Amino acid sequence: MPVIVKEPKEQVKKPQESFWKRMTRHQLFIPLAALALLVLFNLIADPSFFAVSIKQNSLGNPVLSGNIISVLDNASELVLLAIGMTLVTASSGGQDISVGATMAIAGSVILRMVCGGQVSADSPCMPILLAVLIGIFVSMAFGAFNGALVAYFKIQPMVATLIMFTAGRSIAAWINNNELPIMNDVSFKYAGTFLPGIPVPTPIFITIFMVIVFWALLKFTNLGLYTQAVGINANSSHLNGLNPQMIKLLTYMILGACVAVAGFIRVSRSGSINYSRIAENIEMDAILAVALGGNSLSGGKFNIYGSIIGAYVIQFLTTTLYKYEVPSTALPAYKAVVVIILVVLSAPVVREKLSHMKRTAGKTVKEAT
Amino acid sequence: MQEGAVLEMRGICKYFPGVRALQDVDFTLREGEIHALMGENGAGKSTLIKVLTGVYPKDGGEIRIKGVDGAVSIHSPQDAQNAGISTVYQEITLCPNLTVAENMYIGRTKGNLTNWKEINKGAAKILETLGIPASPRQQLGACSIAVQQMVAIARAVDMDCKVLILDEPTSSLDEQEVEKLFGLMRDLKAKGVGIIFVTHFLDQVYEVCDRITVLRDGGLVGEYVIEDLPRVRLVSKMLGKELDDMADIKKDVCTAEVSVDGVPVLEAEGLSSSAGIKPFDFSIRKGEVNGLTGLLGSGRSECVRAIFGADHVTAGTVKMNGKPVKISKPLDAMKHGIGYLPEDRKGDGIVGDLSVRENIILALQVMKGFFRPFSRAQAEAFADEYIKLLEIKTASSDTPVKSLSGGNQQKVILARWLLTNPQYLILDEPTRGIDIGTKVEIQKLVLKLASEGKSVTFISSEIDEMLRTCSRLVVMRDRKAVGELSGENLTQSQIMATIAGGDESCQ
Amino acid sequence: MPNGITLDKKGHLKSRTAMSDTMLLLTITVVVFFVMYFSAVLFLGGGFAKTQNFLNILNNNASLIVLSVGMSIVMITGGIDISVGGVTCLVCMVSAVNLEQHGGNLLTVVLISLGIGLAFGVVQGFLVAYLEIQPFIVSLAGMFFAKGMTTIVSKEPVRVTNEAFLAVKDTRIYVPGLGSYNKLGEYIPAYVEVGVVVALLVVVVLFCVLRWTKLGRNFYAVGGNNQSANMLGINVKRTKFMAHLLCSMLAGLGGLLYFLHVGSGDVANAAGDEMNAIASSIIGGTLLTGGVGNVVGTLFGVLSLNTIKRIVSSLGFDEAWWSNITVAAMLCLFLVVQSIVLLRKNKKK
Amino acid sequence: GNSGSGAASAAASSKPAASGSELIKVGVINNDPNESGYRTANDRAMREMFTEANGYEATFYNNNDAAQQIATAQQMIQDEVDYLLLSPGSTTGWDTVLQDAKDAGTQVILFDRMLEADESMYVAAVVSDMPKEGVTAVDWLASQGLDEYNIIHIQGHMGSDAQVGRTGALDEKVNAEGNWNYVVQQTADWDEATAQQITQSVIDSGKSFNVIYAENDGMARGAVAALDKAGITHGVDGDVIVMGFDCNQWALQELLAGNWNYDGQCNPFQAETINEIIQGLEAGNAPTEKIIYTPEQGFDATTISQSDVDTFGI
Ligand SMILES: Nc1ncnc2c1ncn2[C@@H]1O[C@H](COP(=O)(O)OP(=O)(O)OP(=O)(O)O)[C@@H](O)[C@H]1O
Ligand SMILES: Nc1ncnc2c1ncn2[C@@H]1O[C@H](COP(=O)(O)OP(=O)(O)OP(=O)(O)O)[C@@H](O)[C@H]1O
Ligand SMILES: [Mg+2]
Ligand SMILES: [Mg+2]
Repeated sequence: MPVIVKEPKEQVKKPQESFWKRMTRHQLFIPLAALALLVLFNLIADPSFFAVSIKQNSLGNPVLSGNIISVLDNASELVLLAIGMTLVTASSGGQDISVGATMAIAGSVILRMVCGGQVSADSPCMPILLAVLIGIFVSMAFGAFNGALVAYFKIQPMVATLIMFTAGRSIAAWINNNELPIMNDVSFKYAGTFLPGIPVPTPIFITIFMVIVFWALLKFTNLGLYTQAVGINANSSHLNGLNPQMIKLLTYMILGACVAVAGFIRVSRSGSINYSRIAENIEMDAILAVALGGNSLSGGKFNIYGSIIGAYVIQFLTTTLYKYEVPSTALPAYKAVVVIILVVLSAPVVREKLSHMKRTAGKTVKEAT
Repeated sequence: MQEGAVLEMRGICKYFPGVRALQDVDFTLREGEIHALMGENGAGKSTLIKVLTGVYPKDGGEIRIKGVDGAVSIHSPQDAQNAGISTVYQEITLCPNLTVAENMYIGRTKGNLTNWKEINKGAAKILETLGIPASPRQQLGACSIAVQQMVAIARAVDMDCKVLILDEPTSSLDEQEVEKLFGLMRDLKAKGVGIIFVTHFLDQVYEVCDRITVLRDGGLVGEYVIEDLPRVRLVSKMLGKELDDMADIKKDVCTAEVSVDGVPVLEAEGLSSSAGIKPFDFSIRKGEVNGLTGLLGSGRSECVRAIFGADHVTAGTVKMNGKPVKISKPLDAMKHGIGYLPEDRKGDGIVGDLSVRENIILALQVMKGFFRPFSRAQAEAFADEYIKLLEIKTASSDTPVKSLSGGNQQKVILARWLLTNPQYLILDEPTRGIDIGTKVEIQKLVLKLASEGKSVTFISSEIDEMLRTCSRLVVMRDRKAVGELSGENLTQSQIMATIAGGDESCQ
Repeated sequence: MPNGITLDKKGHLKSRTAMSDTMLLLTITVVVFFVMYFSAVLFLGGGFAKTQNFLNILNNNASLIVLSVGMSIVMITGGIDISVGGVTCLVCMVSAVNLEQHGGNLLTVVLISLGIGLAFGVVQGFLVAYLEIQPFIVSLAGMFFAKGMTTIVSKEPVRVTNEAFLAVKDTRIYVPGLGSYNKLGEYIPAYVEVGVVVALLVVVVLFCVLRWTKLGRNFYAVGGNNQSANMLGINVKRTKFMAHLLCSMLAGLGGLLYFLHVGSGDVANAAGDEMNAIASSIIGGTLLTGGVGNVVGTLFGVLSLNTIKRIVSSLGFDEAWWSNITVAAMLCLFLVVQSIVLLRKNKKK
Repeated sequence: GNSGSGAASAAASSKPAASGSELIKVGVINNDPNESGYRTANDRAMREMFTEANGYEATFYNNNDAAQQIATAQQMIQDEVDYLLLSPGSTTGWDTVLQDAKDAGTQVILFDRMLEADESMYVAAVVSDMPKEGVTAVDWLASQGLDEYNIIHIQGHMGSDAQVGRTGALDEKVNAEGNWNYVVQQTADWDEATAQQITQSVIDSGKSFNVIYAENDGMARGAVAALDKAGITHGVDGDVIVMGFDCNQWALQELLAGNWNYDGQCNPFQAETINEIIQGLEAGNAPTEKIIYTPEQGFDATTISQSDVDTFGI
């Protein structure tokens, strides 16, 4: 059929860029560079930050201990939330600000079930796994509520989830019958601390497991393609046989599941819950993680690994600041400064300007010679 | 500056990542002329206009404007307005949440306060003179696309400008509206305004323009006085290939014989949808190309959307290959081998930020299922095949589809549906905003598909295009099928007569 | 705002112009507020029957009104600013420390408020408008920074004893004819605080700005579609910058009003007010997607939000979580109603 | 329905004291009972006291949010309660409310927490003596006779009554004694997880310490979780002394089991005293003292008994 004969190759200039330039343009460059900078800072300021020692915990288990282990351990909840948040952001172009509140609900459900409705219990009244599954189910139901508002009533995500943000901890109070339950059995704390005989904190394993699950989901299903397509152009997705509403709903439910697992880790750390305080402001950190990972908060294309690295950057920063005894209340101020620097550096406008400057600088050098 | 020129661009360059959109382009616009800017899809017409009006910063070259010494620097559309350039961009660029009147005046009034009475009065006057059926106080988003387009034009022509730019303003206007626009353009021309006019309709070019500048692949081909450049030469300039004769293409196209004796692939009875289409019957045979024609807004799109299940179907039955089927959502239709290329490319077609590759495989992937993604290699093979087949101009299959020019985006969507190998393909305005070379390509493709035993429904605003491809035409008026033409009835005048509907009372 | 309320007098126009989205949502809000308040007066009586009760809602929320109005403006341009609560808190703390420990006076306090607002506005506005960073992230960092700075300035609450300040703070502007008798039989005239007057003034001024000035109309245009606005010759960047600047300045002013109301700096001041401001704007008919909204609606949003809280506690739902759940339910109701109304309306055309 | 014209209510209140049949209208503004075991106990005691059976018509409102508390307090004043019982969520910002109460003839009694205002603005305050709690705890710690005190001090919400009182005593001692040092002094804002992170960070940095002074039970618990994780022994015979406040039942259990060393009581039962004050006022007797402290003590793991746990655990 060719009426028009010409080589399409000729007019398309394949960009020949240096390795360095391609690398700096990569989405993961900024979060990785931030992580590297934090590592470098600690190496110079006090290399003992990276010291890892093996100790015996109170149950007689050998356990690894050290700042770096704490970072990996404490980031777990945030990583899980960041993963879910990335999907929600991609599909709906907005964020779920109710994850902290939903964590309170999921944690309450799990703990309350395990405690059998008592304020304090010495042994689980129900298989822990079953309680976790129920927690996941409940949390997914709340996710579905958020998702339905977003998908079917077309309410902006932040506003839609403002509802659960406001009501979530109150619902948790209701679930707990206004009590603060405590689970004393050690086996309940395995997930938040250590499994007997294994020196690595269990949350790290859970995180790795969840990351693998999502890696597989993205690799072996079309979750990634569908959420991106829906997030970029819902109309067009609809005409290509997708059900945009369902997919949005699905991402909110997936986030719900992530939230429940995070909630489980959190309650399992101490065997107790204070639902008005648990995971306070974590939604903000989760959203930050997504943004630090180089993902657009207005949806569409995403890179889940960016968000994961973003989460570790945030926790690394927090742990570093704690080490230098920055007052915990002043922490946000430092965090804000670092965040702003990172997002400014990764802003497309700034990057363009910088590369432009480099180009003109290169030119003047050439002219000079 | 040249004698009599109002606008001069010299050596304009513009690069996008991996794309040379404009390279050393010169352009001169004289006082009181209508100057057509022609070129294939992706030739760089819109980019040139956006560079001129400060939407994009230019990477090289200079712009001069009459009355200003030296090169002017235009960094924003506002600068352009101040310099006396008023523009209607290719995509409608108004604010849907503001009123019609405000859309006409915002960003160009002097003073810091809005005098609502005055702008409503002013707008009402312009709307009336141009015969635009809208109220000044109406929210623009509530108007039809055509009205919005007219409002954009009204805004531009109302400005006291030296240069008026119209980038494909006629793509969603009907004939009368186009005529009205041309009248306006001639008036302005008489007043000494220079007009840049971009269109893919050759007839329109020869109807109103004085000069033509042709772009190809971001480079300047040349500037011609209209009399010196007959159609065939214009087309060959645009394509970059000397054509022996345009008639060849036509002949080529017409030789494809259409079989009309196959079994009905699809039969719809009493179909109606929530979009407001009245119950209609529709059928198409194997290997047939039929078309839907009618005036703008006559309901052609709604009709095919109902068949595809894109709108909520409220009544009717559908049979495919003689068996009743239920199509309530696009996926059902796709599973039954129906493909649908929507008319609103940007809104309904492309998935902008996804790559060309992902856009091409999207529909097939959805049909294949959630749990069975194509491997990367497979997807790349598909994409490369169709990029080559349809000659899609793209830096690579990884390029985001939104950075392709309009026509190439259309090809990507076409590729998407061809890849699903449908037995019945619905094309709603597949040639809108597409250059003539590609248009012919698409028409040929349609006929080729038909010859392979596929059925195609073709919708186009250009009647001769329909005549060339379709063996049967359904004429629609006021959201109703009012006639059907085939065989020797299939002539321009017959169609016009049916559309006009002499036998029925006025709408 | 009301773009299409008046019927067209011109005969040649075929149809009555439909109500604009902005006007429609405003109407819903106002009607709901009045229905709610009068039902409370009728069925709950007691305090609700007294004017002072209503004026107290204003007294307590003068600052929130100003914050919400600023929030609405940013939301109209399609952005968001969640730093306003933090800025308010920071302003209170810095002002209190200035008055108590550095011998400040009323003038320095005003300068501090506006200065902090200006600083936040310039930085956030620049980042959002000129570096094109998402407003959510920018203002999130702004909030973190403001809250963190507050504790750096002082971890402990600082109560103000400066007399000139207290004199202004305790000024009661009596509203003639609206008083009531207390249970000792004394006539207590109804009053508003200075902040209320300022807040209402702000609403009026900004109403006019949004309705009639170029800048105000540009806010709507940019929120409607910022690419289009650019091509219509509007300086989108400057408009966005101005919106954020205005919002932060209003947050600074809101901080001053908050400070005037409570008379102390405290880390817990204005906690959660960013969400209250967003909720008020939404209830007032501002859409987070931009282009639609109105400051008068926002005023009613604030009033509705606080009226419902009072009704809930008056009904005997005395646990904190009831108030949260009701607010959430009300928000939900409003959102769903708005969404249905708008979806319907857009489907019709 | 309690609407009524000004005159009518004036007549009603002209009676000197509410006798038998007439219920006393009280409005109770408290903090969120879900915050901690202490709060729950406090709220329960108030609700059990101010009942119709005891001659009260009470309206309750619980919320930590100061702005909400203030709004509701005003509402109650408008509803013409006789007594406003107030446990303020924040110490400042109450001036207007107190003035309104005075204008309306409503008497204000503070409980549990103080606020910053002139004494003339309220009739009485029934509160815990926080500085004394601190002193009791610090004295106990001093009596342990360690060679060196390396303390992780985890503070509550800065500026709260409890934090100021409990920090004050310790600060004084650390400043005065050469062998008392802070390894870290940080606020965890009453939050268990934050307390755990703070402690964890100290352990990870390899600093040595032998005392954890946490200003409530929850934070002590968080700190202990970090110790357990690193295998640092604590409690009786342990390497680290663990101190908490509030006497939650579960915390006292920890004491009994020897996992912790000390828990300072914070008495949540003020309802009884308030009742006495109100009855006195109704009878025309103003309380003799403005500030009334509830009795409190500290518990030592080596001496605590099961009956202590049952009696004093909340
Ligand atoms: N924002 C952009 N980013 C990257 N590439 C772009 C962008 N806009 C245009 N291009 C590229 O520049 C070239 C010229 O596009 P332009 O839109 O000017 O074509 P056109 O002549 O107007 O075509 P059409 O007739 O299809 O509208 C195309 O190859 C297109 O892919
Ligand atoms: N009688 C009518 N009353 C109200 N709206 C109408 C009417 N007819 C058409 N419209 C509207 O006009 C728009 C165009 O309709 P549609 O897309 O079906 O027309 P079409 O024949 O496909 O024309 P084209 O595709 O060329 O624009 C639609 O939004 C439709 O709702
Ligand atoms: Mg174009
Ligand atoms: Mg159509």
